[in-house]
Amino acid sequence: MTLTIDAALLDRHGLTAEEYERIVTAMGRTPNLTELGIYSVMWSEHCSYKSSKIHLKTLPTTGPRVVQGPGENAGAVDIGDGLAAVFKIESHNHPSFIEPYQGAATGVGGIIRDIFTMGARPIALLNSLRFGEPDTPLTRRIVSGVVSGIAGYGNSIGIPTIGGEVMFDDCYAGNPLVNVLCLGVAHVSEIVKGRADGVGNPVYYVGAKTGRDGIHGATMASAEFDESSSEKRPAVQVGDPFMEKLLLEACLEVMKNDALVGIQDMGAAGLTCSTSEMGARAGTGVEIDTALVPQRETGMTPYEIMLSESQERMLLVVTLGREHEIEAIFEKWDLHAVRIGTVIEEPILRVRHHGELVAEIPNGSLVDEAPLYDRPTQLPAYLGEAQSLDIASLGVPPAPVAALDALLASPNIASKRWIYRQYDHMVRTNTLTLPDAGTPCVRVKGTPRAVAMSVDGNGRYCYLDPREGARAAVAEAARNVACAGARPIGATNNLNFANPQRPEIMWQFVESVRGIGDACRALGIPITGGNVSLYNETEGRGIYPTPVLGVVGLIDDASRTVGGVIREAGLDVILLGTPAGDLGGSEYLRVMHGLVRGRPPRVDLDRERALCALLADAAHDGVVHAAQDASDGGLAIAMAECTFATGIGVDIDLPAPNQAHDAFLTLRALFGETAGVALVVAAHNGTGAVLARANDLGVPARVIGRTGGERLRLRVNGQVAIDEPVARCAATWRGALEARLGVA
Amino acid sequence: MKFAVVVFPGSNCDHDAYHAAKHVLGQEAEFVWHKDTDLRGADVVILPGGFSYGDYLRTGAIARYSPVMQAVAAFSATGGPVLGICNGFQVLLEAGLLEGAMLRNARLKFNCEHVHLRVEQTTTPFTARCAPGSVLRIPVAHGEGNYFADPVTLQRLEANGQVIFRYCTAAGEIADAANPNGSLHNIAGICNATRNVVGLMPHPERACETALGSADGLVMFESAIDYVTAGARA
Amino acid sequence: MKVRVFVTLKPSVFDPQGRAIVEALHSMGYGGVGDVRQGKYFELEIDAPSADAASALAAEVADRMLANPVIEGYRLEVEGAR
Amino acid sequence: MKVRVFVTLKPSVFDPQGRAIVEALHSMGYGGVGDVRQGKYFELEIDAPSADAASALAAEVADRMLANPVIEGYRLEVEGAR
Ligand SMILES: Nc1ncnc2c1ncn2[C@@H]1O[C@H](COP(=O)(O)OP(=O)(O)O)[C@@H](O)[C@H]1O
Ligand SMILES: [Mg+2]
Repeated sequence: MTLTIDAALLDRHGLTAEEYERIVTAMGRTPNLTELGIYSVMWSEHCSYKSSKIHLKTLPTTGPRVVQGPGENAGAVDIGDGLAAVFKIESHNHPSFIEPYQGAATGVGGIIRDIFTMGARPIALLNSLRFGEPDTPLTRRIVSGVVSGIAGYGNSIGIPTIGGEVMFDDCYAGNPLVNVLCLGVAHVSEIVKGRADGVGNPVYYVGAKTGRDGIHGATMASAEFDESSSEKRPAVQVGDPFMEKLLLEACLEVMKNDALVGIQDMGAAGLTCSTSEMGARAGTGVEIDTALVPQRETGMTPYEIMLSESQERMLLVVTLGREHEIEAIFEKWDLHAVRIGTVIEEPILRVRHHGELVAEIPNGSLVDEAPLYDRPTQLPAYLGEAQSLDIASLGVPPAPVAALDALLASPNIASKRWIYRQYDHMVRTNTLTLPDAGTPCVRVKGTPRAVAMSVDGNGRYCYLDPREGARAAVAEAARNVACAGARPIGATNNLNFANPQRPEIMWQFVESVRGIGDACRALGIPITGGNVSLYNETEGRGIYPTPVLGVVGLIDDASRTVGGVIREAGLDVILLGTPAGDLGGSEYLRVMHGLVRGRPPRVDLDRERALCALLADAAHDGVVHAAQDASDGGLAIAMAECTFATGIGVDIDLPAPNQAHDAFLTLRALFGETAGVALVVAAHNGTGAVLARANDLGVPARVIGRTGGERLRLRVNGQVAIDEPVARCAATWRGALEARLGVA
Repeated sequence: MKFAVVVFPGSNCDHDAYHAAKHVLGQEAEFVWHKDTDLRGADVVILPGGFSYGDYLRTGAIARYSPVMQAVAAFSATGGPVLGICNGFQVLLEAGLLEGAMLRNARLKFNCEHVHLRVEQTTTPFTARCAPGSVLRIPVAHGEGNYFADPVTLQRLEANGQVIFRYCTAAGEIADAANPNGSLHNIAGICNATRNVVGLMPHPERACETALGSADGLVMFESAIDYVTAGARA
Repeated sequence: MKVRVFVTLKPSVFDPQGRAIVEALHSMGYGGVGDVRQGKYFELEIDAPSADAASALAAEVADRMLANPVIEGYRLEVEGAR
Repeated sequence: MKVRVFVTLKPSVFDPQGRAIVEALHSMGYGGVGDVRQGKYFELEIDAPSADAASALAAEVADRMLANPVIEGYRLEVEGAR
C-alpha cells in the first residue's frame, strides 16, 4: 500500500500540518499509515490533553494524604489502616449521544477498569448527568437510554451506584453529559502501577477479543483497507459487564501474585496507549505482534488492531519464567491470557504483524512530547449582558407558595427516584446513606471508617462566571461531604466544555480551572486526577461550561454518619452561615422568570472552610441529627427536602437577607442561593454544643426553629411566607420528574 | 455450623451473604466455586444474588448447568436446606429445584428499593423463627422478578403452602400497589414440596444490620441456624 | 450450516415487553398494530454432516438451554433446507 | 395479518450474549456449535388491506421502535406472503 500523506488524510486523523511536521521530526522519517494512526490517537485531545495540560498543571495535587496524584490510571488518598481510597471520574459524553445505552454503559465499564487496574476493589459509583429539557422525544430517549445503560453495567458487575446529580437545560439537548465517578479501596502497599519493567518480560493480553469498535478511522476511505471490509463500521462499542466482572475478579487475584509486574487497561486508544504508556513509565519499550492479538473479526489490519477501542481488555507484564502462575489464575475464571509481546530495552513501541515490522515509534514522542497549546482566550461577548440582573424588571413577585410548587416540580429539584431506583445502590452491603436521605456514604469494611462522596457542578453559574462557578462547585461538593460528617480529603474533576479553539470557550476553561485551583487550595483538598471533555458542541451551539467536581471525604467513625432526614419532632433547627439571598443564576430565576442571568453566589472560601470543619466536628461529637446544605432552590428547598422522607414538619424563621428592601425580599430569603450556608438539625440536647463549636470556628449560627408537626412552615423575619402540608409538597416533588419525562 | 456460598461467574452478592453469615452471625462460612463438585460439608447452602453469566440469555439459564448444581441437587434431595436469593432463586427455577419461571418486571425496569414482605409460612428452615404473618422490611434489586407459574402449578403451590413470602404493604396487606414487579399472587418467595429449598427475590443478606437501614433479614439466617443446630433435618 | 431458532413466550404467558411496545405504538398513532409479542432469535452456526443432524443438534440445544419450557416455545429453521 | 420482524446486531457489532452462550455450550460438550448470535424476534398483528401495506407499516415500526439503527438491522416476513 503506497501512502500519500495529504491534507485530507491528516484531516481525517485530526492532525494539523504543523503536528505532522513534528511527527516527521520525532521519527526522523515519514510515518507509514499505521504509525500515523498511532500518533493521531495519542496526540488526540482525549489522550494528550494538548489544549488543557498547561492549565491543569496549576491545580494543587499534593497533600499529606495523597498516595497517588494525577498521571496514573486513578488517584489515591490515604484513609488510614494502611488503606487508600482510589478514585477518578470519567466522561462518556459523545458516545452517550450516539447510542445512549451502550455509550453510558461503556463509560461505567471504563472508569471501573481504571480503578481495579490500580489494585483497588471498586466499592461505589456516582454519576453526574446533564440533559436537555425533558419534554422532547430525543431527550427522553437519551435519558432513558443513559440511565438504563448505567444501571445495566453497574448492576451487573455488582458495584453500587450510590448517588449522583442530574440537571436539565436546553444547552445540553444535543450534547448530553455523562460523567461517572468510581471509588475503590486498596492497600497502600499493594497499589499497582502501569509499568513495563524488566527487559525480556513477556507482555500479555487478556479479556475480550479485539474488533473494529471505536476506530476513529471509521471515516477513512475504505479503499485504504482491503475492499472486503467496506461495510460502514459502527464506532459504537458494546459493553460486556459479565466479561468485566470476570476480569475484575481475576485481575484482583493476579495482583496478589508478585509474578505480576505491571498492568493497564485498554481504554481510549486501546493497545496503542497501553503499550506506549507502560513502556514510557518504566523507561523501557514494548514490542508486540498484532497477529497474536485475539480478534473477533477477520481481516483486521495492524492499523485497526492498534487503534481499536474494544472494551474489557487488559495488558499485563509478567515476570519471565512465572507466566504459568498468572495464566492459571485467568484460566480459573475462564479467561485466556495470551502472550503478544515482550518488554524491550529501547524506549520504543515496536509493532510487528506476523513478524513483519509495521511500526516503530519512540515512546517519549507519543506519551510526553505531544504538542501542547496555550490557546488564545477572550472575554465572551455575552458576559456583560448576562451578568446584569435588574430585579425591578422582573415585575410582580409571585406568591411564595407558587414559587415553592414550581421549584419542587422543576426536574432539577424534583426527586430523582425514577433514576436511582434503577440502580442497585445497596449491593456489597456498605451503603450507609440511601439516595434522597443525604450525602452518599459507604462504610469501609474491616475498619471503623466510612467514605462520603459528592459530585457537583452548576453549568449556569459557570456560564455567568466560570471562575466563581467553579469555586462554587468545589465548595458545594466539599460542603456536601461535610454535611455527612466527613472531612474532605481529595477531589477529582471532569471538565466539560465546548470547542477550545474558540477563544471565548478557552477563556471559560481557563477561568474555571483557576476557580477550582483557588477553592481546592483554600479548602486544602488536593486534586488527584480528572478528565477533560472538550468539543461538546453541536452546530456551533456549545454547552454551558460545566466543570464537575467529585469530592471524597473521610468519616473516622462510621456510626456517626449524618444524613439529611428529620426523624424526630422537637429538635432545634440551626442556620449556619449568612445567607446572601441573591437570585443571580438561581433555579428560581430560571423556573419563575425563564432567566439565566446575574452573578452567581460568591464563595467566601475561608468561611466555607470553617463551615466544613464545623459540620464534620459536630457530627463527630454526635450532636447532629441531620444536616443539609442549601444549593439549588435555596434554603426553602433545602428545608423542605429534609421533611419528605418521614413527613415530620418544621416551623422555622429565616432571616431576611441583608440588603435593600425590595419586593423580592421574601423570595430572596426563601429561594436565593448562597454558598457557605447549611441547615443543621441538632440532636436531642445537642444545640448548645453545635452553637459553641460554631462560635469557636467563627461560623455565624442561630436557632431558627424546630422540627415537628406535619407542615412546612417557613417564615421570613417572623412573617409566615409558606405554610403547607408536608405531604402535599412531597407529592409534588415525588411525581414531577416522571411526569415531565412522560413515564408516569 | 457452616454455610456454603456458591460462586458462579457473575455472582455479585456472594460476599454479602458470606459477610452476613460469617461476620454478622459469627458462623462458619465458605465460598464454593461453581466448578466444584462437593459442598465441603456445609450445613446450609446459599445461592447468592448477582448476574451469573451476565444474566445473558435468561436469568439463571446458564448457571444451572454449572457442575456444582449437581451437588446442590443431591444435597437438597437429602433434605439439606438451600436458600436461593434473587439470582440464586432464578437459578433454582431454571434448574427445576423450584417450580415456575421469572419474567421481566412489569414496569420493565430494574428496581432497587426496600419493600415489605409478609411471611406466609413458618414451616421452612428459613422462616421457622418468624412470627406467622409477620412483616419484614427487606430490599429488592432485580429486573426480572416477576414470578410466573401456570394456573395448575400455582394452585398446587398455594394449596400446599409453598408460597412463603408475599409482597405487602407496611401493614401487611397484600395489594397491587405493594407489588414491585407484577409477580402472580404477589409472590416474593416459594419453597419446594419438601420445604427445604427456598427461593426469594428480596435480599435478606442486605438487611442484617441496622446501619444499612434494616435488620429484618437476620431472622432468616437465625432460622437456618436453629434448624441445623436443633438437628431438625431428618 | 446455519440454524435459526425463534423462541417465543407461550400464548398463555403475559408479555410485558410486547404490551409496552403496543402501548407506545398506539400513543405514537400506530393504531393499525393490534398486538406485539416479543421473543428471541438465535442464529447458530452448526458443524454437522446433514441438515437433519444440524436440526437435531439445534433442537437439543434449544430444549436444554435456549428456551425455558415453563414459559417459552421455539421453532427451528435450517438455512437452505425447507 | 401477521408480520415477523427479526432484529439482529450488525455483523461487526460485538454480541456478548452470543459469546457467553457459545462458551457455555462448549463447556457442556456441544463443540459442534461454532457460533451463536442473539437477536430479537417480534410478531406483529397488523390490520392492513394488503401484505404490502402490512409490510410497509411493520418496516416503519421497526425503524422507529423495534430496531436501534445504530447497531442493529432487521428483516421482515409477512405471514403467508412470500
Ligand atoms: N444521576 C444520579 N445517579 C444516582 N443518584 C442520583 C443521581 N442524581 C441524583 N441522585 C440522587 O438523588 C438524590 C437527590 O439529588 P440532588 O437533588 O442533587 O441532591 P442534593 O441536592 O442533596 O445534592 C441524591 O440522593 C442523589 O444522590
Ligand atoms: Mg445537588
